[in-house]
Amino acid sequence: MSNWSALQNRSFLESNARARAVGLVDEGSFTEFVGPFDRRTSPHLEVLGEAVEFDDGIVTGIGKIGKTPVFMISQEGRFIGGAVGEVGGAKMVGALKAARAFAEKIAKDFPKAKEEEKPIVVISFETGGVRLHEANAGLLAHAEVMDQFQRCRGIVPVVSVIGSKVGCFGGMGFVAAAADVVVMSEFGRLGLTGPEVIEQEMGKEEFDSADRGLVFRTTGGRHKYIMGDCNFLVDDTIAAFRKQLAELGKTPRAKFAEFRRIGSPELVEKQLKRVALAAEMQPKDARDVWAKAGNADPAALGNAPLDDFRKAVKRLTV
Amino acid sequence: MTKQRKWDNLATDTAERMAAADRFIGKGKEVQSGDVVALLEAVIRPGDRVNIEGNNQKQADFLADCLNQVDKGKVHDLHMVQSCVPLASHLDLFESGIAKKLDFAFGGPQAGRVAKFIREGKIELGAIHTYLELFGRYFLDLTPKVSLICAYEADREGNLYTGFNTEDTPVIVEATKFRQGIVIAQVNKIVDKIPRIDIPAGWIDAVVQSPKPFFIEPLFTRDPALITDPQILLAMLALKGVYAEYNVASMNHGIGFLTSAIELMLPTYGAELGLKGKCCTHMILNPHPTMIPAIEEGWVDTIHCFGGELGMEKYVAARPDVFFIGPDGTLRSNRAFAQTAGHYAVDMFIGGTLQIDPYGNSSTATANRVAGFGGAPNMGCDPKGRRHSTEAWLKCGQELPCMKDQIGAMPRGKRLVVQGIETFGEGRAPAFVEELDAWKLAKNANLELPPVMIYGDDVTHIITEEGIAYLCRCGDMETRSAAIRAVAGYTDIGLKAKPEETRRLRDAKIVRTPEDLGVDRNRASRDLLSAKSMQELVTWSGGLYEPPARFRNW
Amino acid sequence: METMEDMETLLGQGRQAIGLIFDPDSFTENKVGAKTFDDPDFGPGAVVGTAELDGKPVTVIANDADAFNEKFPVVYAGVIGMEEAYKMAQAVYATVAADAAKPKAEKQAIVLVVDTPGNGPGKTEEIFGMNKATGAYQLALAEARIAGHPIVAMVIGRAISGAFLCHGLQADQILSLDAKFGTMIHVMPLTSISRIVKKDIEVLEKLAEGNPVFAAGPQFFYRLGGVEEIVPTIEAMRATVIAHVAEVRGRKANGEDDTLGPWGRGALGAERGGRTVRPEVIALLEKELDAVASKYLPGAA
Amino acid sequence: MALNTIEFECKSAAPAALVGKPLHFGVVGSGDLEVLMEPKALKGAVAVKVVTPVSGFDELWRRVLATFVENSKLGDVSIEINDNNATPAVVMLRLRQALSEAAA
Repeated sequence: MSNWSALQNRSFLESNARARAVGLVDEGSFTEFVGPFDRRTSPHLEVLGEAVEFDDGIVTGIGKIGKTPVFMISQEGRFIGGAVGEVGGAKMVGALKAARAFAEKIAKDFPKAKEEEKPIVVISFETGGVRLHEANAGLLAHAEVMDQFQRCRGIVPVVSVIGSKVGCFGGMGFVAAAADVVVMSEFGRLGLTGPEVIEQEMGKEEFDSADRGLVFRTTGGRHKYIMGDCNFLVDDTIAAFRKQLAELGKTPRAKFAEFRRIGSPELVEKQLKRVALAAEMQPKDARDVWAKAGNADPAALGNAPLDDFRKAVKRLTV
Repeated sequence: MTKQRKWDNLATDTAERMAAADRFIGKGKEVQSGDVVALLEAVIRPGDRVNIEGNNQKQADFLADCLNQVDKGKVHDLHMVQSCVPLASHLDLFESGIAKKLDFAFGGPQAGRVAKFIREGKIELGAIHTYLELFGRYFLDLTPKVSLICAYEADREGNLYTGFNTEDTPVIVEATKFRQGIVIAQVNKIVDKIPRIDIPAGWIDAVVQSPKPFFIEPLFTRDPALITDPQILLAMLALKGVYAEYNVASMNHGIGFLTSAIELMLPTYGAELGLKGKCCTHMILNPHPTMIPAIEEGWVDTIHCFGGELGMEKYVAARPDVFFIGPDGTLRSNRAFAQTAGHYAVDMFIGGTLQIDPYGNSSTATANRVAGFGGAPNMGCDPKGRRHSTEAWLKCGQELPCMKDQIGAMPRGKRLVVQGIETFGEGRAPAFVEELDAWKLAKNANLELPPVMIYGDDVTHIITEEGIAYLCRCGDMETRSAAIRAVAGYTDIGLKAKPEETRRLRDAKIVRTPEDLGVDRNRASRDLLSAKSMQELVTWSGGLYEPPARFRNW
Repeated sequence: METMEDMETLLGQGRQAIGLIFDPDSFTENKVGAKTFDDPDFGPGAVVGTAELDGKPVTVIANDADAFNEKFPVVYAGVIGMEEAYKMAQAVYATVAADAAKPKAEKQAIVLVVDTPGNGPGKTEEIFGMNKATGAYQLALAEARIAGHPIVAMVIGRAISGAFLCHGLQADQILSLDAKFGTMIHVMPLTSISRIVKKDIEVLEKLAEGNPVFAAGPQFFYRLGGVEEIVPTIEAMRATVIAHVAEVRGRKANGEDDTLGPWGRGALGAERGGRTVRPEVIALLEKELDAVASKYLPGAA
Repeated sequence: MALNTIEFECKSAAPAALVGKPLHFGVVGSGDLEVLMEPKALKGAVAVKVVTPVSGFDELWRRVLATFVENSKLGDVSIEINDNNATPAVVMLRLRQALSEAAA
């Protein structure tokens, strides 16, 4: 069995950023950009005497799923929590910009290209946002990524993939939400403020960050699926994520706007209805919202095996 | 005419105290939670020996808090005799002078304060014991006058249900009540009918429903997601070089990640080695969630537990062929009996440690924390009173080259006591050291002896990533130290190993490397774990295991 | 009345700053293009409306540090909560909609008056997705910027981390009052960074002299290209904003969009010697893609 | 405060060119490392470069690498390691895993 085949049934959660990048696309199709052999380590970490990584914690490259070119950005949570600095940020920005140019080239040079031959961008998030050792550069990079997201609209779809240990928080939390599609596993978490900070702000009685059940109910894949903040909730294997991406690769590009949760005045109006619901409900727990969505026994739903959850769950329609 | 001697002073004293407390005790021995402080002031006298129940898991925390609120003019200089002092309130008693002297077994999270208080004279230390040793002294010279215990439920008459987490309650109550002492119980709930009677009402003097359920910690839950590749390598070595080598049927597992890895690798690597049905059939351990896959695969015949484990209630109840289950259908744990089995009946103890010295003495002590012993030394030793024979015990004894120097040609077995440890721990601290930190601790905390968890003469095997040192095959101290050096890797001790000496030890099978044992290091990856996450444990259990919230990641 | 000369800081004074920057008494709150914001309790931490700047209408988006959002109690002192962020996004979209038919050169400018310490850090916010709200506002600003609306951010007080990302960093150009007026631009104060990265503050301060990537303050962002210009006095603010709106409009007319916005700040960072690795990495990535791109084009084997 | 760089060479008694093409393995997590191995004509020797935030363990690195090179009979390779406080056990494990990747 080749490395690639072995990767397919691996837990996405347990895999590292490179294994995810390689395993999500077809066997042998992945070409890495600014990879370890380019030795683009962070000069800022070096100055501070912090351990460096040859890829600065972000794997970028291109691969294929079937006929679909896939620009891949995969963050490594085990390296400084996946935090984004100057080099890693530049890799994200560069990959998004290159994907856009590539898509424009295909539109221009291959007017008859089939939908599935047009590229997509996949970003596997595993980060708490800005890397504090180079906080200012990291922050500025976040803004650049967001700018690239908007520039990619209608040219190349961007898919957020979240199934990692660290989850996706801080500035990258709104970046991920701004993508066209969000695919999660139940182990993925998406949000803005990490649980410890919420506890600090609101007190342990209101939010106990050690209560991981609560933490996952608030930002985990199951909750985000109910809220519609994640479009697809898949099993925790690389193959399952890959299958979802393959389907997206074949999806007409014009359809991607329908997956979005933000990015137009109409979507803002829709979200504001939710905000009004939040104000009205003042939920003590995400389970209140699950119940509001029509799920009679939220606790049992949270405990149910994922397949049963997907079959039984009612998603919020407000 | 001789003067009539009085033979019931203890009972008279107790009766006087209970008379003073009478107004607080209602029907069914019930006391209102607001009256508990006054009750304690009525029944406890300065200098009394007092026990607050609490072990690794359930804690009489409300009663401990109440004891801290008594009038120090009335109650002071108590002699605390109890298994553990893991709560801040246990130590606060010494801070305020309510308590003076301490005899205990385990310090837990308060280990740092215990050391400090001893040094500052706030604690007059009796001794640090093992559980069985301390329980023994409850019936000898350390019998509590007043015991503050905890249970899940009481009925209207005062019968107690201690259920899943029975733990130390029977031994404390038996010692106290049958010396005419006073037993006060905190319960989570007073109900009409309890599932079964664990402690009869006649042995209880007062019952209070605590405002909050007692504190209980899931101490024996190890998240499989945190098991590392080096731990898996050690587990492979253990399974191949010890479990398979000796066909170890009965054992106790420590609570570390190494033994969790072993448990999770029974259905994979263990099965591959053909150990099912031969090894791990009888075990003395708490309901470790990481045992679920092996239990489900039919490895285990019997498990008896010291205590329970949060979240395992339903699973354990659903496996009555394996666990000790009451007529009501729930587990009954019992620390005294499990420790007895762990001391006399099992073939092997295996667990992790923090430091090992050149003689094989093994210690988890650090320089400024009096953590105590708990139960490990009872199991991590060769029980001299053991008389029954098993394959593993006999084989280990037969390997001992020095046995004949002590008892001639008489055959005798030996408990396998296995210590698994990576040569360097956190922050690259060496695990093999010239002198254990236990010596520094003895000095810092004015202890009579360095607190050694397992003495070198009891350790039979040391496993590191470099291989296994079969200390039971060493005839003298020089060979033992050489074998230890040979597996001590790149620590200063390990660097003293001489290649030719190590070669000789390997030839004699006193030291065996992974290669010698046929253990493929490249397979040491998490792929060998039958469950890699908490959720997979839940799946293995058919949804019966309900992990505490802090262990959930979905 | 307090005069400008007396003022040592504009921190927490978003509304006063509006009066200082725009034409006197020209600000109409709660009206942008055809959109009106009629509910006074909706997103009170966000001030939106239309003012005139040197006689021309501009959309104004600012923070109100005195407002408290009763529905979402984490919103006070200028925090941008869910309602605030969506309200700001609505103001941007209303500006875009109003000028949809107009040529690029006539698109109405948007001026962000920035004084915000953060995004709403609450449980309800996480349950309902605070990240979407700030994300929505950023996408709106980026859309408006790309459509041709000149966007200038004027930092008058706090521009902190995620809140600055959402309210400021999507602008074409960013101006900041000098640090002597108490302006703060950072992800975290250096004391917190020192604690988290476990380095002595003195060491970090010393390092910051040579490398602006982690230290707090507008001057460091200036060196990284994150701030176009430091405004030396409060009086100079109005003229500087006017000048930059004009400059941005001019660059857009000349097709120099690449010198503006987050991407333009990247180039500026390299020019000022603050972020020199970034362009190298991007160029290397493009070069490596070029070498293999043909393999991934339609019809390639 | 800057990072510590340790460079040295070691040589097996019977070196073989086991690494045919460049390989990368590992992640610089806490207590972990990544390694690059690239074939390089060094007359059978192995060139090692370790970059680590931890100082004072130069001799340990030399010993661990020398043992690895001797046991694996690795030769004519340049090894570069980014370390974040890995223990010798982890170092050895990762190096072996990297090499087995080369063989795969």
